[in-house]
Amino acid sequence: MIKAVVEIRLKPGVLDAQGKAIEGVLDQYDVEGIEQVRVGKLVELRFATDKDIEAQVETLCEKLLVNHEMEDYHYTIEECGDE
Amino acid sequence: MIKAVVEIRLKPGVLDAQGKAIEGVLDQYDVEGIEQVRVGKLVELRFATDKDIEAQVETLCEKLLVNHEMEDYHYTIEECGDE
Amino acid sequence: MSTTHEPTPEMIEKERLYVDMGLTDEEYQSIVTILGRNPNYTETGIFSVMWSEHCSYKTSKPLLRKFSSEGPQVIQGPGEGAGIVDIGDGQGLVFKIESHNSPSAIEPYQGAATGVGGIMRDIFSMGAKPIAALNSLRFGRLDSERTQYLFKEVVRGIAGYGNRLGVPTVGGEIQFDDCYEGNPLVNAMGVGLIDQRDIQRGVATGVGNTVIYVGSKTGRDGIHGATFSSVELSEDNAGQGSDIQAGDPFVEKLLIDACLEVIHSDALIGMQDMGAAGLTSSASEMASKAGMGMELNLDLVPQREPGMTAYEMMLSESQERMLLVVKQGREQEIYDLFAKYDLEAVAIGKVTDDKQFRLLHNGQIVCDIPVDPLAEDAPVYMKESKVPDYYQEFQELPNYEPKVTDFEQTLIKLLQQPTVASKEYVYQQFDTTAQVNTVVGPGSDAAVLRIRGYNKAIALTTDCNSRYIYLDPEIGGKIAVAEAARNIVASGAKPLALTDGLNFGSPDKPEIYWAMEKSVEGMAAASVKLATPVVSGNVSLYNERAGSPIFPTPIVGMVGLHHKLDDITTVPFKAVDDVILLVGE
Amino acid sequence: MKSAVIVFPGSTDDLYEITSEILPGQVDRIWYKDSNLKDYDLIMLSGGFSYGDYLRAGAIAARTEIVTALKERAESGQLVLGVGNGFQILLESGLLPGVMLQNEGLDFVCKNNNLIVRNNQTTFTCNYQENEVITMPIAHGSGRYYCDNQTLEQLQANQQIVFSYQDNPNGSIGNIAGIINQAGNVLGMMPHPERATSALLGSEAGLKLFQSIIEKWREDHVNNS
Ligand SMILES: Nc1ncnc2c1ncn2[C@@H]1O[C@H](COP(=O)(O)OP(=O)(O)O)[C@@H](O)[C@H]1O
Repeated sequence: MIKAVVEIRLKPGVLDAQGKAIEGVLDQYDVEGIEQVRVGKLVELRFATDKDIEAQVETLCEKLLVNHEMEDYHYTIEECGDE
Repeated sequence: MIKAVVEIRLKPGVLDAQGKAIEGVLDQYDVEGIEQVRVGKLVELRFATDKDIEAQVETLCEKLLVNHEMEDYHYTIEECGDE
Repeated sequence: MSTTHEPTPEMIEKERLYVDMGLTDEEYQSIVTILGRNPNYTETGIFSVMWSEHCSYKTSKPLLRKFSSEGPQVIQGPGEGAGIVDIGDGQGLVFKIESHNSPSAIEPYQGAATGVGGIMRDIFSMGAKPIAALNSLRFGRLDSERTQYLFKEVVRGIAGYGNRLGVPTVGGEIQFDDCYEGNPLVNAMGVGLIDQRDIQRGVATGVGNTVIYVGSKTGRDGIHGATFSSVELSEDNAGQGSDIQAGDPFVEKLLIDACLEVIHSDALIGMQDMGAAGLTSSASEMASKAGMGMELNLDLVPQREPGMTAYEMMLSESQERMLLVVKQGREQEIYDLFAKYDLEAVAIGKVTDDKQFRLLHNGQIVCDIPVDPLAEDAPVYMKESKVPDYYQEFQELPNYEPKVTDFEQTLIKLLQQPTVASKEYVYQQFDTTAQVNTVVGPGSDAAVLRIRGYNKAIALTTDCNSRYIYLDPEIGGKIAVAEAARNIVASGAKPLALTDGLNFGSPDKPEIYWAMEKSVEGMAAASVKLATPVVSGNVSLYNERAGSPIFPTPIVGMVGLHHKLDDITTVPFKAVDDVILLVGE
Repeated sequence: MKSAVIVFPGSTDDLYEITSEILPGQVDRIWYKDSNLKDYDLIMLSGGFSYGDYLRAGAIAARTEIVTALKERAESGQLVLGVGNGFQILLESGLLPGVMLQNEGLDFVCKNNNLIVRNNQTTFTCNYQENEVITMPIAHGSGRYYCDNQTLEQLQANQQIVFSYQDNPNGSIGNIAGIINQAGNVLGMMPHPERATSALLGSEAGLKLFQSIIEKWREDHVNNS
């Protein structure tokens, strides 16, 4: 079975409200030296086929999954078991 | 500079409403053979230090970023430029 | 972009770079006259946003003068962040409508969300507690894919932001029509409740007093938003991308809570939100209104990204930021108050008495402009007005008389029109009962909110049928005001005052200017007749895409008062055998 | 009777303002940075969007110091009521079992909803009839209650499901709208009883919840004196 993992991130200049809120409470945890937190999305697509995977992922990213005004994306395709 | 990328996914049995919604509209796009869509989160932590990175990521995942009743996580640590 | 790569004053003049920023040759020349020299890049940018339609109303001013803002109930007319009317018991209602059309056409979720954020800052920067939000939306036909996307995302954006503020969204209106394809309208109305003694004004008095910056850091968002919203959308400026303004309703909620606390401190002199043209307009307007000058050190401005230039900082439209002027020596109290809400407050400058707007960056003076001409001497244009051909034609047509044979089918067809159909899909996503005062929410004529602790309530509505206005702007303008008033009256309240959101195409086209003129005249006449003065408003021009304008869409937001709770009337039939009367012609 | 409402950054003041009008005695508004929770008869957690609902609804608030203090109070038997976001915080803090997910329909939903009172034997619900159907507004984007089967069975067996939806608006497992802990002193619910306290606004069904608490408190204090 094949799965594609699409990572979707806010473009660098775009305010990430969630990330900022997490940064704001880091000092309550025993961590130091974290300078920046950014929150993105992960979309996992499982295919029942092995044809045109890449083209399909591209289509979906271009047309549905990604807001191109604000987000960049990047994906990987991998074989996976029948989990 | 070091960054950690934490992938957070809903546990297999938990209904993913967002994923289901995407599955529901797939036929409007020129894709076929996608059997399942799952949506997760991607949290990127940028460190200003290179000490105890792993321990800090673990702490944050255990204590804040992940709800263990419904989510699993997985992270990678990588060197990155000063983007 | 760094300072060293900025065009020199000479290049700006020679290559007419000011044109790209929205300034005309004559405007540029009068800047040179004001300064007695060529403006540098930062100064040119500052003039361009302050003299944009959005900030200066240079085209619409002559029309806005036709509105009356007089009335015994008026506490604050146009000129401040929002208007205020008296609702008795020492209380006032603060309200205003504002458009966020071009940002919403590009990024509908954030555009609509930040529209709500912006109007709410206008409300609480006056010292009022935001108690309600309304909206007025226009989209193309719902069968287009793009429209469906815009519609869904705009609604989600309003919900995502408004709900997080704990402010109920209690009403609105939506119209779908071809003319809005590619140029949707998103107008948001904010309503606040104030104790009259708490009214704040955005002024910077007292030489040496400290200018404090509060809220989110400044990023490169929406640079040139104010001028952008005053130029026509064309294909190539429709998706410039990474300067999208994104909102953070969480920070805004904290700002509301903190600002409503800080107004009780006698260390506070003045407060204004950083809206369109951000730091530039808030700072220069506060100084100009007070008859003072201001000096800011931009190195102290909290910045989200490294290497920002003075130009970028001054023109940034990053959201959720406020500017305060505070008595010298009392800064720490103010820092402490905001720290309680986890908000950053920093001193970035001081009030001066030389009436100059002076900015320092990296140890250099990067801007030195006399503040009054900047804030008040924007040019005013009388545009050419011409009756459009279509109007003449329509006038000659006989009145249309619908012939209905099958009433049931006709009724069903009417109800199927997206513009007429139930808007439950929309308002079910809005928190309509937050704050626990909503007597009548969406789904009726006007929304009704009780005023807790008193035997009284208020009614709120937004209305505008832009088809009527297209067909006959003057009568259509009257109809819009009258419809709003009828909605208020139908809820049992007495209409008090209104706010207007004037959305039009390019005023450079005489036919469009004519429609602006006529609809304003119609609205003005009706508002005088109904004793509902205009206390605030907003203008959005150049709503065109590829040369094709929207219908003239002057939106009316109206408020009314129920002198007692018993006066509230609701829509549903109450009992079997009750008599149904039809009143009117 | 002495009550408190804990308010986080982003919480609303609705619960505080309304309960100040209807509960006898003092109601304190406690900003999350002050963690003195000692002698209250009832501690409430407000609705709204603490920390903007970022990361997960209630997640960040649940990990503040005041919630650690709250856990101690709850363990010693103090009454705790979480409404809306307050319920989400109780789940995220582990004071109640289960989690809250995004509504099945993905959108925020605000409307009046019918609830069934499943357990009227609790301190919070003794003024209701068993299986009474009541109307209360809901207003949430993440109100889909979820837990594993074992937990669900336990909740059922122990009568911990206090309110359930008549028409499930969000996809909650078992139509769950509100649950109580095993000891019976911590109640979390998504519907807003404070928004159902006035006939003018459409429902008074929430009043009985507060009256139940008051009555129980009076009983205890009459018996003790
Ligand atoms: N965008 C919106 N936001 C909130 N409520 C809305 C919106 N659009 C319509 N509504 C509500 O739906 C109801 C019907 O709206 P509308 O069709 O404009 O009615 P009317 O013709 O009576 O003015 C009104 O109560 C209105 O407040």
